[in-house]
Formats: sequence, structure tokens, C-alpha cells
Amino acid sequence: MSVFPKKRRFSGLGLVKQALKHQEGWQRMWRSPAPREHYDIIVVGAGGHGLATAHYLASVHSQAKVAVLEKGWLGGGNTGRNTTIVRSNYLWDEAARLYEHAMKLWEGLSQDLNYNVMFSQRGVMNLGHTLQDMRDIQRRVNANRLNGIDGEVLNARQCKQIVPIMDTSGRTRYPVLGASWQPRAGVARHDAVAWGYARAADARGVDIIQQCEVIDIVVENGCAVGVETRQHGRIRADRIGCVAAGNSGVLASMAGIELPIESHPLQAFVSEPIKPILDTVVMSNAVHGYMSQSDKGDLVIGAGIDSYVGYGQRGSYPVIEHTMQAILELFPCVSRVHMNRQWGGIVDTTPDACPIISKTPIENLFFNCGWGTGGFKATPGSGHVFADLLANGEPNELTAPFALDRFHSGALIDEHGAAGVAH
Amino acid sequence: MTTTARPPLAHNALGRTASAENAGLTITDHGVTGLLVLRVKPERVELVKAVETVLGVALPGALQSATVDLAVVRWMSPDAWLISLEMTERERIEAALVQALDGHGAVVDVSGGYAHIELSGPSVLEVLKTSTAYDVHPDNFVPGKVVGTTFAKATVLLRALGGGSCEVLVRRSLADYVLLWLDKATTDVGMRYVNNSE
Amino acid sequence: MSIDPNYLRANQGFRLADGGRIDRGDPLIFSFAGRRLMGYRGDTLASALLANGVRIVGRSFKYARPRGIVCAGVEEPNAILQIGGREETQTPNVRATEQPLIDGMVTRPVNGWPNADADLMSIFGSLGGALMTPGFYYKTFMFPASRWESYEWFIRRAAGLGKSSKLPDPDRYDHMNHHVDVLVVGAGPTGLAAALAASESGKRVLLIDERSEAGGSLLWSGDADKYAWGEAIDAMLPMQWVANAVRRLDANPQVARLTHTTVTGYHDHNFLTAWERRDDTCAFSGSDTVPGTRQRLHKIRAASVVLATGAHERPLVFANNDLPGCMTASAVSEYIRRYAVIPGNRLVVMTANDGGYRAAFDWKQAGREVVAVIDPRHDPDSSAIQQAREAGITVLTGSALVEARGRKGVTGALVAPINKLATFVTGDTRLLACDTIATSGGWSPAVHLSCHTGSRPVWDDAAIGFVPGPTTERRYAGGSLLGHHALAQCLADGTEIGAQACSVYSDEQREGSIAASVPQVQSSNTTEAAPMALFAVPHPKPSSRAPKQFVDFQNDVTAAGIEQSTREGFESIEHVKRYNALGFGTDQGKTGNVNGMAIVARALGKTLPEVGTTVFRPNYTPVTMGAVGGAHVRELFDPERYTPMHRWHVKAGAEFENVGQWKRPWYYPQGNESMSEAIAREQLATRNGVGILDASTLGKIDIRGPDAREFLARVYTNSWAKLAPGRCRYGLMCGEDGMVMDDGVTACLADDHFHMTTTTGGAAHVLSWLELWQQTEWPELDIFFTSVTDQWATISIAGPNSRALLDELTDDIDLSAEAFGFMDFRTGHVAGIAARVFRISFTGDLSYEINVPAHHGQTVWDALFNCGERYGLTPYGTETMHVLRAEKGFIIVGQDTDGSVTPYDLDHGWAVAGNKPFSFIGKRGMQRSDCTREERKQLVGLKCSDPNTVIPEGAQAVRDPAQPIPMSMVGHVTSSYYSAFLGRSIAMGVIKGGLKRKGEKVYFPLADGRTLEATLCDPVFLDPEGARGKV
Amino acid sequence: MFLIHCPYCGEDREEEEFHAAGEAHIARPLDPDACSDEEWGNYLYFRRNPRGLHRELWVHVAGCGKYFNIARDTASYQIHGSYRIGERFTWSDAEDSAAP
Ligand SMILES: Cc1cc2nc3c(=O)[nH]c(=O)nc-3n(C[C@H](O)[C@H](O)[C@H](O)COP(=O)(O)OP(=O)(O)OC[C@H]3O[C@@H](n4cnc5c(N)ncnc54)[C@H](O)[C@@H]3O)c2cc1C
Ligand SMILES: NC(=O)c1ccc[n+]([C@@H]2O[C@H](COP(=O)([O-])OP(=O)(O)OC[C@H]3O[C@@H](n4cnc5c(N)ncnc54)[C@H](O)[C@@H]3O)[C@@H](O)[C@H]2O)c1
Ligand SMILES: Cc1cc2nc3c(=O)[nH]c(=O)nc-3n(C[C@H](O)[C@H](O)[C@H](O)COP(=O)(O)O)c2cc1C
Ligand SMILES: [Zn+2]
Repeated sequence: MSVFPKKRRFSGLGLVKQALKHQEGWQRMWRSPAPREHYDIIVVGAGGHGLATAHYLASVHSQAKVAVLEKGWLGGGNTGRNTTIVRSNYLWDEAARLYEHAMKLWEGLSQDLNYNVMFSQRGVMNLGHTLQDMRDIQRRVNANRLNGIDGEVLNARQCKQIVPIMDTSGRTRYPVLGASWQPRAGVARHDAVAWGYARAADARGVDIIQQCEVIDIVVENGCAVGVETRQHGRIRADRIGCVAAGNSGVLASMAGIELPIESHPLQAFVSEPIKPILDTVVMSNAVHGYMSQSDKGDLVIGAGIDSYVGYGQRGSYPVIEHTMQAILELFPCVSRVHMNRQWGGIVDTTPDACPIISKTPIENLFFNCGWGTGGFKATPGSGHVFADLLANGEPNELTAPFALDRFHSGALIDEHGAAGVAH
Repeated sequence: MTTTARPPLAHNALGRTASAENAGLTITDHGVTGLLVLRVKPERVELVKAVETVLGVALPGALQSATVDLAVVRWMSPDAWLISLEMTERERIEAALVQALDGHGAVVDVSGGYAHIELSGPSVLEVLKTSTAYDVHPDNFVPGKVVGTTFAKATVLLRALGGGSCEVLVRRSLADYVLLWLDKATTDVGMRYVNNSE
Repeated sequence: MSIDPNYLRANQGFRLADGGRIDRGDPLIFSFAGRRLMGYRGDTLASALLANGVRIVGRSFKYARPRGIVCAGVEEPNAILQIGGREETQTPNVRATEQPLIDGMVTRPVNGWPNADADLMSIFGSLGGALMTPGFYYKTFMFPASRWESYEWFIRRAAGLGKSSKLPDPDRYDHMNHHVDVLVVGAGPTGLAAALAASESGKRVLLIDERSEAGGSLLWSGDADKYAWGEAIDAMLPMQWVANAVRRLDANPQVARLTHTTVTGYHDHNFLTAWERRDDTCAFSGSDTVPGTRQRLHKIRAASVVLATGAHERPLVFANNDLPGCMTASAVSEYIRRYAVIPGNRLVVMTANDGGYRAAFDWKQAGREVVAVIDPRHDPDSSAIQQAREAGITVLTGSALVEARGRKGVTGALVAPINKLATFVTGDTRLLACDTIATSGGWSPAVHLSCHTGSRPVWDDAAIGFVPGPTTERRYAGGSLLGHHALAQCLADGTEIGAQACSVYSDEQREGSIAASVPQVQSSNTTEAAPMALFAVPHPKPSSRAPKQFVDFQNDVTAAGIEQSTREGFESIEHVKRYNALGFGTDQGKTGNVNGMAIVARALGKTLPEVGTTVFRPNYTPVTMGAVGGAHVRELFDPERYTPMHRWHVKAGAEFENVGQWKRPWYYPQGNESMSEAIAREQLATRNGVGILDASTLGKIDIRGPDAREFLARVYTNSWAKLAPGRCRYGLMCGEDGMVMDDGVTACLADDHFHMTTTTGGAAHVLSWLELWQQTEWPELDIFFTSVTDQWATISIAGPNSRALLDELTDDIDLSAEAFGFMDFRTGHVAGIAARVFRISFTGDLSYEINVPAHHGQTVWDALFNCGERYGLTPYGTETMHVLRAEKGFIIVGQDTDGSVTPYDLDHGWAVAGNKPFSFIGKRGMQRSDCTREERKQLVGLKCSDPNTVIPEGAQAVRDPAQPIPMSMVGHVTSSYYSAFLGRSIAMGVIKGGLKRKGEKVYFPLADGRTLEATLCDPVFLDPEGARGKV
Repeated sequence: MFLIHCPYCGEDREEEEFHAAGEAHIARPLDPDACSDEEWGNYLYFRRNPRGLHRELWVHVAGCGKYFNIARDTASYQIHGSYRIGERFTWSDAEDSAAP
């Protein structure tokens, strides 16, 4: 059942009709509303996760008085700057369940949103270069399969069949010994995800307020009651959910709390567009780089995080350089291709490389953060479960393990060891 | 029983001992040198004094080196110096230093742990500039100056020598890598390898 | 080549008879799209193509429209070519306007089938053009969901510009580091003046320009000129002045100069990267000579940076403005003056400023017809217009060129009168026949670099453009980059900022007090009319209905598309960028961005500064990936670390394993042995006789000082108070979270002196961990750490014969069990070499670890082999070592642990001294509530019910194999081997509550369909009493 | 890429010679055994993570091997000072009120 009236639904026929009208009849995908004084729920941050949260609050929980406040333009945070890898082959049960939940939502997302997010299940390959890498791969793939998540262990020859341009000769400094392979994994068009969610949430009455920066969280008697914004003053709410990725720590400090998070620059870069040479996503922990090719033809390449805290949306050059060397190690043929643009995001890293989806010591204040270098893939799932937490006030089975208290009890879900680069 | 000490580069992948004509870079391999790491807190003035008496020279300050007949003393860190000397002198000096330190600080023999090479020739500056991000311009990297820095992807101790030459001390296990690096880095100018270890 | 050069020379129908900075004595033959053509040294590929009358150089990305050369510099959006005659040197997307012509060069358009001239895709392009507006993909291809992948296949094949080679790049790239006082970017008049001023200080100056020679825009405007711009600098023709300046700079030893080098990135703290194209001759000419370094990336740290990067001319946006033959006005001048190439015969100029008139003058001077100059300004008064009229050129003021006509190239220009604000057409259109259209909408300062460190550019009304904004870097800007277009001003700017930039050191020299004199300009240009801020030219029809008006040529972004996106709610310029791919191309919108912003502003009723710019990021122009990687590729990607006995292992035929950066012998196959046969042989030889392992890669740290013991007690979990000199102890090191981080044996050499060993992979981390605690938390402890990993060659001999073997080589160590017991340590001589010998064992057998200075390692190793034969001495590698230790239940950190395992989880509670006075690192962490849970995963042995089956490492355990998926997993296998000695498979793993469940069964459902069964057991499979080691 | 002043070497050096080691001045609780799980967890994992002025620990790994502190703006990346372990650093700005 679509929320869009027929006139606003996107379809091939609609495109033809618009073409005949010289494209003059297109309507806004989302409104630009003035904020109300009070909302039932305020979501801070119009990244993919925040917008998805609003969408599911409206569509699953029938919450109407919801606002998403965004300090810049929607989708302009990490959602707009990630390398779009989507996979669910995480090691630990808790994480695997969460990411697989997201994967299932991805599989029908374009239809659900009536917006083609170009989710392309072209497969993701995680390479192993050492014997320990291969043990870890075996362990993870076995766990995935028993968790009902697709996965295979490939040897070097099989890797080469899927990715002919990869150097699997064994002559490289760190030869490719094999890989894990998740066929259902892939990439999606990052901007479209934000736009699709925004359009769908807006259609259900969610107010998406851009250029509205939260500068304080109003806490009365240990209870969050609203936010102070730079552009629109105070907006009150019954519940507040912060989904601000790299800026989560800044929001937390507004409420007087600290989080087990450090915000680091994470960089990526793209080549100029070229004809297709890579049909899947290849990731390597050991040499530290990963690459896919977008539908537009550019090679999309991701780096490791910079080691310092940084809010500049840019990192240091050596990281780019080392990543490039790793890419050339795997794909020596792309050396003459030109690198077009590099950029950075601010990723909210946690000690166990797993997110925080949690209540806080402040009543009615919730956080969904800590997705670090790998939350794009979780966007639908994250929004879905966070909507549930915001609507009910209590965690469900999927979110409970991701509460803040694990950093006190020690029940960390340590994805570092086995997944390494967690994109 | 007599034995031959193997210099670190003896098993290098290139096996290069020949010389290229008109090479831009000459690599002189000094083989196994006596090397001691001396550790002492500079604020322990009496210990520093005692050590200096043994060495016959004041411990050099940050990024400096001091040369005496006996040895070259290189600053490595506020409480660490690397002393090179003749192998034949090593044990004697080591013992004397230990005694001078009187149970504090440390003297550690690392003679086997480093390759000791020297770069000379008309292209040294160019090769250094492709290899390290340290400012090796002669205005800054003046003779006698010692810096710990990166060299390609290895960590080394560089010391500027007179005449534009440069000493490189690199951990033994990385010596072959450094040599391979230099071999490639001199693609345009050529290199010559001189084994000076005996 | 077989074609007659004279024939080709004659074919250069658009080459002027004389002039230009080309060498007519050095003809170069190249090919384009299979045609052989000729140009000269000094030509760019673009100028040579134009000289030969090539108009269509490619097809557009989305609509497959024919495209020609628009610019003469880096801002070129269309002339993006494929270069390379051989597969391994195929180079995609080279800007023809920047690429010097090379003899033998093979070039092709990147799009167009069967060719760019007659591209069949253009049929789709024109049919689909109406559909393929912004957001097209997001609105369609959704049904049925299963079809998306096949739609995508077609989309991907249609996209992309050039193609990558599929073979490894044969060329070499490297890096060069620089530290300078002043870096000057741009060697136009501003940059040259700045470099001259800075060079007078004696400071280190580096001057970089992307062009093949210095001069900047003087290259196309600075030679003799009888019209308005007959300028002279210090009484020299401008290009003479340039040559003179270059001579002076090159004579100064403190000044370095790079040409053909683009500063591509400006990073924090004045760190810049510059990309030098050195030698493409070999790669592109097809010659077989060994190439030198093809490209070099310079990494520059500058005390101050002078940006004199000039400006890019903006083409105007009008209907069909992408037809081949439409160019920027300055490009027309540059082709005529610099390359002696005339791009056509009949020119119409449309310019909103006086500068655009130059194209008309140059064209006329070249003897071709100027049809008209169209000027949107109403009654402007300037010397340029006067002189144009005097020269007999038709000037139509208050008018606009609203539409270009033609199919594969310009054949006419539609001109109409417009209102004063240039917002609508006020009268009838008129068609002027022409084949070339030159436009100038003004100049966009090249602010890119100034923005890379996060500084945002600011709008400057006078400049009609964005200029560099405030920054925290020591950065200076001048000349055209500030919108200063008068040559005299540029020279003054340059002189001033050059002096300022080098005076930042000395306070007394502040504020440009260096007395560099400003070069003086003599000019005949008297009156100038104010330029008009015109971006998109009005059309009689609204842009949604007019023929396409292109903004970003490379991505086929149109004015109508931008307007549509604002209608759809994409109001932020960043949204417009992403929805349209505006500025996404390889030119990063150098010509299109500001026009696009202006159209957004018009559509939203905002001002241009309100709309703002998108973020400029590196690279200024795209850089080859090879140059970024530099020489750190292939065998130099990461250092290989070798042990002192490395060459011996190679000779012995060892297979190597990468452990960290180390190369470790993995096993030593003999003859045709398989891996498992080799390992079985090595195992049995070791257990039954004696095996030898090169353990030199173990991390080794010398620890010395009165507080050494106290320190060890704090960083290890166990107790060190009573370890006597001459004794060794195993220790576990944990993080503050209580999780096992490393392990190793530490020997007490003296009361205040210890020799610590760490895992191979953990060595560096452990040393910095120790330093961290000592330096930051406990500076009062009197203790020093020195890495001695490289100092000691470590040779482990293990097996019942090891004592007898060692005995042959030592006179001064009493090896008897009583004198030299298990976990003892002795110094003495082995093979005449002073050695530290540890009697420790990672195999469970009698075993010695011999440490000798690395330079004697091979000697001792050889000596052992000299007398080893009769004991059956056999070298073994890491794989056998793993099996031997697993038989004894010894763990390997990183394999049997993964960062979530406490000592108790390993059943190593014996190695935790909970009662030490100091709360050692990790103690509190391992007591957290979750870490003391009963059902934690704990390390146990696993016996597969089938002794011949080795459970795969990484297999996941379940208690009930019949349960449906998702199954509830209880742990996994960490180590698993076939033990030839025990004649069965053995394994270890971590299993929930495993320590209390020994004897129970678990199951391993495998990917291949098998389910294995195993019994939990003690992990010590061999000699649980430990008798073998204590003989 | 940062240019970092090492207070021990007394020179500005390239970032590649250093490693960042997190927020500075996080003191180990004097009596860990007396800490609650919550206090211990806070010490282990919870950080200020400010956007703005930040004191942090770096180590000059490729140089002198010493740990030291830098005072840096995490938004502009400007480094305001480098200082040795045990030394104190104060910004002239009053903005730093949140600092320990
Ligand atoms: C270079 C890079 C590569 C990556 N690659 C991958 C990958 O391949 N696969 C993957 O799964 N993940 C990847 N990630 C991670 C992924 O991008 C993020 O985890 C995910 O996008 C986070 O989404 P979000 O919606 O939570 O955050 P964001 O998209 O960052 O949204 C947070 C929003 O909050 C807003 N905000 C912040 N503070 C305030 C305030 N005070 N008031 C109002 N609004 C505020 C921000 O402006 C922002 O729009 C990558 C990240 C980066 C940077
Ligand atoms: N209206 C007009 O007629 C008009 C307009 C613009 C400029 N001009 C003339 O142009 C000149 C401006 O002088 P200027 O020195 O400021 O600019 P310029 O354009 O002459 O020189 C800038 C130089 O910097 C180089 N450059 C730019 N970015 C670079 C990078 N990232 N790396 C390496 N090199 C880079 C360019 O290739 C160019 O050579 C004056 O002579 C002025 O009269 C005239
Ligand atoms: C998957 C992906 C592909 C991209 N491809 C391109 C590209 O082809 N051209 C381009 O200019 N930028 C590309 N970008 C980068 C964006 O231009 C931009 O740098 C990024 O979204 C960060 O925003 P910012 O640079 O405005 O801060 C891409 C970004 C992503 C996430
Ligand atoms: Zn230092």
C-alpha cells in the first residue's frame, strides 16, 4: 500500500507524461515546513538513519507528530559520503541479526519507498592474505551460514574468476589466499537512500527541517524535554532520538553525558569514470583498501580511519597514499587511471566496532550512533529498530545487546577481530 | 673456534657487489659495527658525568652527535644515545659504562641489530628526498645532525656527514628492504655498492 | 610511418602560416580515431587536432551529443581522450588541452559507436533526452524488482568515459619531498612577480606551474599586440619579461622551479602535493626503450604558500552551446597566438566584458572573418569597443547570442536584443552565419586549492566570482585569483605577497618590507567598461522548452535540469550538485559550477552568495593512481623483514609465511613432498630426534633498572617478585579490559635486568605499550626498555636429542638436568659465540632456545647442522611448530584468542596472581560482571569422533545439530591439526561453559554438508604430566 | 597532513613519524579494585570527544620514541601547542572551560 497518491507515484509512464509537459509538472519531494512548537518525537540528524527512523515511526508505528532536525542539508553527513557497501556477514550473533534485518529491508526498499535506491546485489568479497585471515574468514562464514546468512569461502582461483583484474598470482607482497563471499551483498546509491526516505517520511507527515542545528538539549529534572536550535529556537518534544553519527559526542555533551565514542575522519576517493572493469565489491583488511565501481563508472575506494579525533570532514594525506598502494597491490592495472576526488566523513567509532542503540541516563533521550565506518549498510535496519525503541521506550530483542550498559558490564560485541575493516 | 660475523646485507636479495659506472649514489656498507645503546636520565647529573668520563666527551643534546677518537655518540632520545665504536672496544666500554651507571640506566649491546651504511655521491640529496620526509636540505641537515625518521617505510637513524654524505642506521631485518628501495630509487641515476665491512 | 609527411603537413588546414610557440622544424605524427595526423613539438593534442580541422572529439555522456574542444587549459570539459597504442599503456581520460603532443601517439575518443562522428547512441540520446532528466534513475527501473540487475547491466555499459588497461602498468612512479620557505603556485605574472620578490630574501622558494612553460595567461596575451592590450612590462614585451624572470629565478640556487607540474592538493599545515608529468614519451610513442620515472608526486611542506593560480574563463550558457565550434574567448586567442591554430573561419563573439574582444582582434589579425561581437551591455564605453569598431568589426550591444545552430558543429548564431538586466529577450532574433562562437561570461578565480583545508570561498561583487576566504594557514593570494585582471595589479599583488610570504620568520621584516620593486606596465588600454554579471543567456522560450542549454558539459547538466531539481525541492546547492552530477566530472565543474549556482539563484530568487559554492576537494585535476602510490608498489609495497638465517631458508627450499612484515619459514618441503607430508616428517623428526626452528622473529625487549621487577608485576598478570636470576617465567599480558593481549617468556638476567620475549606480530605494540605506561603513568619507576629483536638471532632446538646436540657445541654451559633445569637460563658460548640459552619449550619436549648476536646467527645455525646429522637434526617451520604446541595445549595469542578472551577463559588462572599488591593491568577489567559469567566461551580441547578427520579451523560448534537455522552456536574451533605423532586429529576451541563440560559432545555443521562430532576434553593431548620436557 | 612539534626533538616533524594515542590526561583510578563496573567502564571507554579544543596524547614513534601531548582544535585541525608529559598547557581562550 503506497502512501503516495497516484499522481505523485514514480513510474515509467509518469516520466513520459512529465516529458510531454517539458518537466514542468514535477512536485517537491519533500516540503520545507516551519517547525511546530512541540513534537511527539524529535529525531536529530537527517542522515539515512535519522530519515529511516522517521519513516518507520510514521509507517510502522503510526507516529504522526515527528520532526527530523538537520543542521545542514539532508543526507549531507556520512550518508552522503560513504562507499555504499552493504553486507550482513558479521561475525557475532547480535551483529549478524541486526545487519541481516537491514539486508532484508534493503531487498524490498526501492519498492517500499517508490524510489529506486539502486540496490545492486553484486556480491562482496573480503580477501584473506594470511593464514590467520583465512581462519577468521572460515569462522565468520561458518557462523553466517548457521545464522542463515549467505556466505562462501573462496580460494584464490575462485576469486580470480569473479574479479579477473585482481592480481592473484602469488607474487604480490601479500598474496591473495582466498576470500569470504556474500552474493547477496552489494552497493546502493547513497544519496537516493536519503532522498527516498525523506520523500516517503514527508509524505506521511513527518516534518523534515533542514538548516536547523540543535545547539542544546533541554533537560529538566533528569528528563529531556526539547531541544534548542540555532535557527528556530526551542522546540519541545516528548522523546528525542539523536542519530547524528560523528556528531553524537557533541550532542551527548549538550545533555551533560559522555559516550564511549571517538569521532575520527574516514576518507574515501573516486577515480574518474571508466568503462566497467569491476563487477563486485572487493575488500581487504590486510593490505587495507577496498574498491567497487559505481554505475557511473568511477572506482569508489575507501581508506582506513585517521588515528586522531577530527571533525573536519577531511583526514591526512598518508592515509590516502597507503590506501592507493593497497589498491595497486591488488589491481596493478588501474595505475594509469586517474584519481578524481577525495573527501572525508566523521565516523563515530566505538571500542567494539558495534553501534549503540540505547536509552541514556537522561530520561526520554535516546541515541542511535556508533555505526562508525560501517553503518550505511544498516540504514534501513537501524531506522527500523530505532523507531521501535523511540515508539516503545524500551529495547526489543534486536536492540537490547546494543545498549550503553555493555561498556560497563563488559559485554562487548567485539567485531574488530574478525571483520577488521567494518565497512 | 673462529667465526665470521655476517654483515646484515650479506644475504640481500640483490646480491649486489658490482659497481655501476658514474653512479649517482654510492652505498658503502660498513658491515658489523660495535653499537651500544646508552640509557640514562639526563637529570641524573652524576651518572651523566661518570658516563662522559668513560666516553671522553659530553653527551650530545637533541639531534646532535659527538665524535671522539673512540666513538661516535648519537642522540636518539632525551635519555638514549647510540654509540658506535670498534668491535674490539665494545666489551671494554660496555663494562665501563655499566660501572659508571652504578645500577641505574642501561647499556645494551645492539651491534648485531643494525645495518650501518653510508650514502655518498652526487645524487644523495635527491635520493634522500625521495626516501624521507625529513628536511634534508643542507641548510637544515647540517653535518653531525642525527634524526630518527622514516625512510621509505622503514624507521632509521640518519646522520649528516660532511660533503653531502649521509649515514643510515637501520634495523638489521629491514636492511635488505632499504637496499632494494635504494636500488629502485636510483633507477634514473644509477647506484654502486661498496662492501666495506672488513 | 609510411605516410608522406608533406601530405600530412598540407592537411593542417587550420594552421596559420607563422607565429605560435611551436617548433615547425620538429613535426610529430600521431593518430586520432585511426586517422594519421601531424602536429609540431610545442603543440598540445588539442591544438594539433584543431590544426587538422578535427571538430568532434567525443560524444556526450548522457545524450551522446557531438562535442568539440571548448578550452585551451585544464578547465576543458569535453576533450577527454583515450591514449595509448598498447594494452598496458592504455590511459583513459586525458585532457587533450594539457597533453603535449608526442610522436607516435595513438589517441581515440572515449565514447561513440561506431565512432564519435556518427554515434548511434545519439539516437537514443535525442529520443531519451526528454526522459533522462535529473532523477531519472530514481524514478524508474523499479518494477519488477528482480529486473533491476539487468537494467543496471546496460546502464553500466553505457556509462564511463575511457577504459582502463587490464594489464599491470609497466611504468615507474615516485615521490619527492620538499621543505620550502615559500611555495608559489602558478607562474603567470602574479606568481613570477611573487617568486622574484621572495627569492630576494635568500629563502628557499619553489615555483610550480602546471603548464609546459612559465607565463600563465601571458602565453596567450603577452606577445606583440597592436590592439588595446599592447602592453609592456619594464619596457619588455610581456613574454620577454617572462623569459627574463625565469632566467633570474633559475640562476638563484635557493629557487627551484617545476613545470608541467600541477599542485593537486592543499592539505593541513601547508602541506601540498604536486603532480609532475615527466616522461610519457616511451609510454605513448610505442618505443621499447626502458622508461625512466614517468610521473612524480612532490610532497611539499611550505612555511608559507603563495597562490597565484589565476582564473578560468566561464563560457556562457545558451541554447545548443555545446555544439562543436563553441569555445571560450580566451581559448580562441590561445590557439591562435600560442599554437598558430585558427579554430574556424567565421567567428561570432559573445562577451560580457572587454576581455572577450581579444578573441575578435586575434581572429581578425589572423586574417579570418569576424562576423560580429555580441555584447549584452547597453552602451558600454571602452577602448576595446572603440577599437573594434575602428577595425571594422560589427559590435552589437544590448544583445545576446541566444542559440547556436548546427548539427555536428556550429553553422550559425541566433542573436536577439535583450533588456538591461539580461533577463529576457526584447525583440526578434536574427541568424548570423558562422562556424565558431567564442564566449566570455567572465572569469572564475581558481580558488580550488585555497578551499581544500576547509576554508570557504567568499563572493566578491567586483570580481564577479568567488575568491579565497579566510584561513588559518600562512597563505597569500593575488592576481586573477582575487579577480584582479589588470596586469599591473597582478604584478603589484605578486610582488607584495611574495615579499610578505618570506618575511614571516623575522619580525622586523613583516608586512612586505623587502624592497622588491614592482614591475611596471606600459599599456595603451585607457578606458574599460565594467563587466556584466551574466551567466545564463535568456532565450525567447523558457529553458524547459528551449533547446538544451548546457551548464556542465561533461555530465550533460542543463539549465532546465537544474531548474527542475529546484522545483523538486533540491534547494541546497549540494543537493543540486548531487541530483544533477553538477561538477562531478573530471573537470570538477571548472567551467560549469558558477553558472550552475547562478541558475539555482535565479530559480530560487536568491543571490549567488546566498546559494554559495559546493566544497572544493583535492584533486585540482585528476592524478594517476600510480603517482599517488609512488614507488611503494609490488615488492616495495611493504618491507619484508628477514631473519639472519633467511638466505639459508631460501636455499633449503622453505615455503614462507607472512607474519606481520616478517617472512618466516612455514615448512620445508623436500622433493615432491606435499605440505602435509612435509609437516608430518618435520613433526616426527622433532619428537623423535631433534628439530630446529628459526625463532628470531620473536619480539625481544631488554628491560633494565631497579624497578624492573615492579614494572613486570604491573604489566603481566602473574607474579615476578621471586623470579631468581637465571630463571625464566611465562607471562600473560592483558589490556585494561582484562583481555589477553600478548604472551611470552621473560628471563631474569640479574635482579634489575630482564630479557622479555613477545609474539612476533605483537612486538612493536608491546614495546609501545610498556613505554606508554612507563612514560605517562609511572614515570617515577627507574627502568629502561630497549628493543633487541634485531640484535638476537634465536634458534630453537627441540626434541629428545637436543641436549646431546647442544652439548657438542658448548664447553662452558653445564647442560645436565640438575645444573640447567627446565625454565632455567644460562649464558655461555655456543659454537664459540657468546650466547644466552633458555631451557624453555614450546613443544613439550626437551628444548633449548639459543640466542646469539644476529651477525653470528648463521654461524651457529651452520655449526648445529655440522654436527646435527647424527641426531637427525631437521629444520621445521611455523606450521610444525603450531602442531607441536597444540599437542601440548599451548595457546597462540591471536589464533586461540581474539580480543574477547580473559586468562580465565583460557583456563590460565594459574598465570594470574590476584593477590599482588598493585592492581595489575587487566585485573579490574577481567572482574567486570560480564567477564565472570559462568557460560563464557572457554578454551578446551576437542577430539573429533573420527580420529582421521581434522575439524576445519573456524568451524562453529552447536549442541544440537538438528535444530533449524538460525542455529544457536556455542563456540568455534581455533586450532586444529592432524598429529602424526599421536596418530589422530587434535583441536582446540572456545566453547560456552567448556571448562565445566569436558566429556560432553558438540557438533560442527560444515558448509560442505558434513556434520562432525567432537568431545570436549583437556587441551593437553600429549604428556599431560610434562615428563618429556623435564628430562 | 599535520606538522607536529615534538617537544623532545625540538623540531616540527611530519605526521607520518607519529601515532595518535587518544585523549590525554586520563588518569588511571588510584584504586582500581575499589571501582564500580560503571566507574571502570567510564575510565576504559567514555571520552570527551570534543568538537574544538582537545588535549591529546601522541608518540613520536619514528623519532625519539617519546609520548607527549598536543593541544589541538579538532574542528580546524590547528595545533596550539605541544608539551611534555607532566607539563600543563592552557589555552589563552577561556573557551576551554570543559577541560579537566
Ligand atoms: C568515507 C566513508 C566510507 C564509508 N563506507 C561505508 C560503507 O562502505 N558501508 C557502510 O555500511 N558504511 C560506510 N560508512 C559509514 C556510514 O556512512 C555511516 O555509518 C552512516 O552513513 C551513518 O548514517 P547516519 O544517518 O547515522 O549519519 P549521517 O548521515 O552522518 O547523518 C547524521 C546527520 O546528523 C546531522 N547533525 C549532526 N549534528 C547535528 C545537530 N547538532 N543538529 C542537527 N543535525 C545534526 C548531520 O548534519 C548529519 O546530516 C562510511 C563512512 C565514511 C565517512
Ligand atoms: N579579462 C581579462 O582579459 C583577463 C582575465 C583574466 C586574466 N587576465 C590576465 O591574466 C593574468 C593574470 O595573472 P595571474 O598570474 O594571476 O594568473 P595566470 O592565469 O596568468 O597564471 C596562473 C598560472 O597558474 C597556473 N596554475 C593554476 N592552478 C595551478 C595548480 N593547481 N598547479 C600548478 N599551476 C597552476 C596556471 O596554469 C597559470 O599558468 C594577467 O596578465 C591578466 O591581465 C586577463
Ligand atoms: C559513492 C560515491 C561516489 C562519488 N563519486 C563522485 C564522482 O564521480 N565525482 C565527484 O566529483 N565526486 C564524487 N563523490 C564525492 C562527492 O563529490 C563528495 O565529495 C562527497 O559526497 C563528500 O561531500 P563534500 O566533498 O561536499 O564534503 C562521490 C561520493 C560517493 C560517496
Ligand atoms: Zn621526538
